[in-house]
Amino acid sequence: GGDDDGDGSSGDGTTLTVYAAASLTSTFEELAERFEADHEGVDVVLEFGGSSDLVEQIINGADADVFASADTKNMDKLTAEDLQGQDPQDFATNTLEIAVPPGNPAGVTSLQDLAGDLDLVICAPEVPCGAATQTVAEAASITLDPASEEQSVTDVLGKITSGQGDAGLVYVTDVIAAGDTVEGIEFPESADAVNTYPIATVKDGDAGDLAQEWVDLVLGPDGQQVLSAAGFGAP
Amino acid sequence: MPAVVGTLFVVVPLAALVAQVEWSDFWGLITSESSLSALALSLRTSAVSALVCVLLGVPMALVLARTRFPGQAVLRSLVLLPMVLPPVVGGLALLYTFGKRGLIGETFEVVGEEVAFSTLAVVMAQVFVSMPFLVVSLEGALRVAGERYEVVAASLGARPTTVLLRVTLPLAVPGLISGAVLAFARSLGEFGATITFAGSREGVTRTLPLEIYLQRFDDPDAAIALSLVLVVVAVLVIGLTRQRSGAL
Amino acid sequence: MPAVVGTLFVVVPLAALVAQVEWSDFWGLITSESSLSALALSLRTSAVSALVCVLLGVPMALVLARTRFPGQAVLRSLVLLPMVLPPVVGGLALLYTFGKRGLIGETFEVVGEEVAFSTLAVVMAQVFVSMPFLVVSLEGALRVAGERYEVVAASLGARPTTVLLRVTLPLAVPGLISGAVLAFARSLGEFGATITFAGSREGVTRTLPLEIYLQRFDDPDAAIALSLVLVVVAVLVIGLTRQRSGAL
Amino acid sequence: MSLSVSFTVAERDVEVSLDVAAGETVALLGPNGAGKSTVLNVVAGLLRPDRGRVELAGRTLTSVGRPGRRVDVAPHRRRVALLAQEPLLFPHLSALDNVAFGPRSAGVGRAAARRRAQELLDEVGIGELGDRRPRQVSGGQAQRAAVARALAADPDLLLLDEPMAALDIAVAPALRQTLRRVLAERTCVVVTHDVLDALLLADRVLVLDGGRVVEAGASRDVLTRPRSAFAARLAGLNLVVGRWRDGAVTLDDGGAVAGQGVGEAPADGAPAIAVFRPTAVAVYPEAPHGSPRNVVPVVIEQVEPLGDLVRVRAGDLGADVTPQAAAELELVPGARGFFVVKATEVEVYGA
Amino acid sequence: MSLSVSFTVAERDVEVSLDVAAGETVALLGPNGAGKSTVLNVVAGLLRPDRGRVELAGRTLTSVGRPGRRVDVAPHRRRVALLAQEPLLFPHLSALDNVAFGPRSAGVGRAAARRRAQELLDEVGIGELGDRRPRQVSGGQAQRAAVARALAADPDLLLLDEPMAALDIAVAPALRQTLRRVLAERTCVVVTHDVLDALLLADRVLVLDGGRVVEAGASRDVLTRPRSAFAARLAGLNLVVGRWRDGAVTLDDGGAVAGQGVGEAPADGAPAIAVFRPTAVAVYPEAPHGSPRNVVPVVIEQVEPLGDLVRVRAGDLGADVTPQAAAELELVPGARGFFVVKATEVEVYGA
Ligand SMILES: Nc1ncnc2c1ncn2[C@@H]1O[C@H](COP(=O)(O)OP(=O)(O)OP(=O)(O)O)[C@@H](O)[C@H]1O
Ligand SMILES: Nc1ncnc2c1ncn2[C@@H]1O[C@H](COP(=O)(O)OP(=O)(O)OP(=O)(O)O)[C@@H](O)[C@H]1O
Ligand SMILES: [Mg+2]
Ligand SMILES: [Mg+2]
Repeated sequence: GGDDDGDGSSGDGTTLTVYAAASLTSTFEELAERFEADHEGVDVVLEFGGSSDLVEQIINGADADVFASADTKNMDKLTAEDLQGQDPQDFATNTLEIAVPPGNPAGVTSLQDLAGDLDLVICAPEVPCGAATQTVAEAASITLDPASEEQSVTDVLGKITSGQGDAGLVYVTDVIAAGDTVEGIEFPESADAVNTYPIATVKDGDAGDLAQEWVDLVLGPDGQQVLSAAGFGAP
Repeated sequence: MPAVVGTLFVVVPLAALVAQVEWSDFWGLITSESSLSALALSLRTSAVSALVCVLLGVPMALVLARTRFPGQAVLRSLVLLPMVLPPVVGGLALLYTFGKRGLIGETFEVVGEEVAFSTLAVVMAQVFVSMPFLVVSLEGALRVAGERYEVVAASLGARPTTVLLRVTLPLAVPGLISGAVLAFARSLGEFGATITFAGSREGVTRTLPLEIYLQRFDDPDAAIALSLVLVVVAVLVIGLTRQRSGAL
Repeated sequence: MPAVVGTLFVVVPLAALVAQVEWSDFWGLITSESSLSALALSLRTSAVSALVCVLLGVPMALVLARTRFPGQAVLRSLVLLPMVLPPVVGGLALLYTFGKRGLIGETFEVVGEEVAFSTLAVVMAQVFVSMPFLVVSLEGALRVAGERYEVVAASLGARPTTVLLRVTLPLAVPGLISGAVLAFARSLGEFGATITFAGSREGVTRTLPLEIYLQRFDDPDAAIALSLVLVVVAVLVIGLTRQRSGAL
Repeated sequence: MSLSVSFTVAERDVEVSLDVAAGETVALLGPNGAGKSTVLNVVAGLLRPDRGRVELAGRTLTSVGRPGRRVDVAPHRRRVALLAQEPLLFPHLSALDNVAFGPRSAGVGRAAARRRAQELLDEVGIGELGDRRPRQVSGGQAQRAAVARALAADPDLLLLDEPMAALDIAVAPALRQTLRRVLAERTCVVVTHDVLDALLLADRVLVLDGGRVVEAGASRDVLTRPRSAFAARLAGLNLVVGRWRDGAVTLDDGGAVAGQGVGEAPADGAPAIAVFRPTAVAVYPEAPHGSPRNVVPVVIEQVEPLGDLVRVRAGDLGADVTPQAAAELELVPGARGFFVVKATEVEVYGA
Repeated sequence: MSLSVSFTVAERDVEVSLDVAAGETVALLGPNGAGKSTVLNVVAGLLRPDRGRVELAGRTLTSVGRPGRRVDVAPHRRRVALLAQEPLLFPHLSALDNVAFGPRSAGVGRAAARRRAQELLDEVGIGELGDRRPRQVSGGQAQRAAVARALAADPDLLLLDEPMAALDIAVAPALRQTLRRVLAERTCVVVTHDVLDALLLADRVLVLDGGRVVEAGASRDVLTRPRSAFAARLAGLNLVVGRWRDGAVTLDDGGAVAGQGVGEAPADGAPAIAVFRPTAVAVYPEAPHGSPRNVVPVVIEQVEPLGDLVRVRAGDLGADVTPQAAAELELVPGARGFFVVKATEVEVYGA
């Protein structure tokens, strides 16, 4: 095995390990810089991934101090194992948006257009964004005939940026993060499926109070400002 | 001793996997409609992929093993690359090539339209990642078999095609079979390139590994049960082929 | 002809990948701190994994190729399984074994604490998926080399260890080298089992494929640039080994 | 189908020139490591010489390190069949199918090819082993099957590397006869350690030693009057050519040499050749009366030392005697005497 | 180190029993496919018989299909060295290291093992090829290296399958002498197609045919008075044992047989053996005066047909003559005459 300095040093309290949903990548990276600036000598280690992967890893012993999930379901898995330090708190919301390749080749303008003859890419119902997709489709009483049901937002986005799919349903924040590689189209029905992001410290984390300070930062004005700049809604 | 350690290192995790299964639900889980359709799709596409690998890979292995030309070493490395490339990147490469906006997909629109989100795309992804296995395995067998018998055959007046069909290939059959089995097995387990290039739609592109991956979020028991199905299928294929051919 | 089709099918997507690179940013992308640390980690862990595969795999291949016992066919299938198992499932299996709540991790708490999500875990994941490559390749070479020379050596009065060290292994060297290269290459490209079992922490467990995966849609240029680095490293390793040994 | 070869393989220190006329059979003799297999491998295209040229029936098969275009025809395009020093039977085919391989490749129908193959297997004495796989037959049986396979093919040039190796002494004479018949109209180069093979199969003999041709010429000349040390060691045979009548090879001048027929006896009146070693020839000043059938009056022409012995020459015949005998009998050129050889020491072959 | 073998291999229709005393060398003769290699493979443990038993120096190596525990000792634990029909030199070691392999395995130091190996390579005449790889030497050279390697090892039992195959005729006599010296104190089974090998290397001869032992006995008996058809075809030699004096093998009774020494000449007065074929022996009613050095007065004891010929026996000696000669000279039991044989036809070996 290699050197284990990375996780070994977490014992000295100068490292804060944050497990966060992949959609939080850019915002948490920015917040980590502020946090490190405010806490001399503290090193914030961010680990991004699918919320279910992350919670699985924490349950199996990963050294996380904070867990920020993209849905309540995976946070519930953490609490079901009684691994939370403080009870989870919601810190952001996210809503769906239609993503189309630049130039919108299929001419999509509304949710109803997605029922037409085009290559639609959505998340599978088994994953959070897919569940949300189902909700809005039911609310709009349309039947979607997707070309592909992906396992993550990233995969949906990938199909759109590459032009393989004509339209997809992803989160607002994803469209913003993707820059000009996709175009976003808002639709009113998105309000029917608001996704809530909870955050919690992890029991027996090595970082002590730092973990709670991170949660406070995210919930505080600075955190909320960064999040809303990335497209997240308030909790 | 190290053999035991090595074996345990592989076998114990598999046992741990088995230990996780809720046997009471097992049958229900693996016979659900989506599971069966994923299994069927996986078997079908893997079989086709293995076949395509044989059709395309045999000539490639022959060229690599039996001819010499400048740049051959480079070509060999290139052909083997999909083995080391993370499958997701392989899927990206396919997307850039055969996707709607890809090199070929854009030029020949029909190709792009036809391939996207189709079972064909699944097969292409599987072939891309599996081909090197067949080529390596067969090229090795061809090198080992050597050219001695081919030279004998040729000097007995056999035309190259006769030599190929009656001497080269029969002698390389063990390598060919084990290569085909490896290719089939690799296709069966293929995930990254498929999800990236072909997407995931039940009955069309959602193979068993994709189904497993998907179920993982929702129903880990189902995921594990399906993994076991995959394991059993693979063991059967490998075992049966070995038995029948003594190869691999 | 089919050889050309086959080759093109592999080479064109690779070319398409290269075509996607923004050469102006290329150097910057691949020399960023995170890229370099991922590359270094990948090379280090893959080298260690290949070594471990050799140490554990050689005895396994010997046992499979040179002994006969009931259940050997089953054992062989089991050893080859990680090759067909979707790597993510492999990672899960490892987690169920060596994780904090795993079979072994729970019993020996130290193990559970130390292993998961460390660089050691990366190596374990890589060894798990790469071992079959070494075993298959070496077992094939051992079978092909046959026992004839070993019998001669034994009848000249050589003890089994002498036979092993002076006859069996030297004769199987090409198979051993190509097996080690395959294992190294497979370790280099390993993604699914690593992310599941070892997580993804920069400098500790985030190998190049994980970095690529992470970057793939956020920053596709960086992902492709890194893929190219991976490809070049792999080509170099495969090419150099072939040249030096004539093996593979 | 004439063959012309001239090449150098520096690594092995072999430098040989050799011509074989169409339909001719040439024997390569020489000690181990002389370069015999090297010659065959170069001609078959399995070994590329450092420089040299191989031409068969006007086609250039190899041309390396010489002015003009570099040529190196692939082995399978040479129409040259090589029976190598190892049998190399195709392991996945039965013995019969191994032998039938050549005819099948030449487009002969399945049934006809197998019939031909069966004939040849019978001829080399393993007709009943046709359906065995190569690893199910003994060393000598495999060698015979390999010979049959080479004979069944119909190449422009046949190269045989020790075709009689590993054969038991009971079958060797019969196989030699078979080869003899088959090679009669073929262009062929045969490597052998047996002087009888050279004599009976080959029109001409080339003796190699240390990678060089040390002697070449018609088989009879080389074998009856060897000049190279190696050839002298194995040859120096007496040959008498005539017609087979009443158990003897009869000369036109009425002389006759009684002997033992080898293989199929020649028909009465058919051309035949009698072979016997000079060491088997006794020299008597007076015609003795004893069991030996052959007593030939001679005038001694030449007496020369040959190693420990003395060779006494008269006409085409030679007798090797000890120096003591030569001294005692005053065997000097011009002396008269009788060459006596037992019929049991004379082998007779159809010519 | 005595060997006792008795087994059946049904698939090959081989059923053989064979005992070799400690220090004894036994030659296996027989046509191709007789089962000679099968015997060696069973003894070496490479082939499992359907039933049978192999015991070496009291250890049971194989016991199958018999009452008691089933035994099948692995080949490498048998302390039996097999020189197979193919040389099988280790391809990754030089010729020298191939030969040094046995001594090294027996714990001999590197330098000493290499010295011993070099000696043996010199002995088989390829001392200068020590640093070549096996694929860089010729067929005959490889065979010699394989022989040297088998001799360098120090097994309880040595099995040699056609050790003289592929050797040129110039080297064969010298190698035969070497083998002879080395095998003198060893327990050994040697397969050969050459009657001289059997005579000079072996104490006893076993003739196999069709998978059965058809004749067995002391080498001299089998070779001078063969009873099986196969042995008769290749043997029937005359042997005279005495001491080497003045270029002749001298008997105690004062008689002497002049001959040509083969290999190293025996020392003056040392035991020697003279060998010559009955076909080389002429029969005269009166002592003739001619070049032949050996003229032995005999009383004919037996006259028997032998194929086309007639064998005339007198004491230990035999002469093969044509029926015509026998009739003409009235060779009948009781008749007096002279056996005449040229010294050039008599080979003399140190005994
Ligand atoms: N691959 C090689 N590299 C270098 N030298 C070689 C190689 N193969 C053979 N030689 C040498 O070349 C010479 C000629 O070998 P060749 O095989 O032609 O002999 P040969 O006449 O066929 O002998 P034999 O009667 O033993 O078969 C020998 O001295 C041999 O050692
Ligand atoms: N694997 C096998 N399966 C069946 N029969 C075999 C097998 N190998 C050899 N035989 C047969 O067994 C008999 C004995 O073979 P063996 O090799 O012992 O002969 P040998 O006396 O060594 O002959 P040679 O002089 O040709 O080497 C032969 O008739 C042969 O065809
Ligand atoms: Mg040779
Ligand atoms: Mg044999």
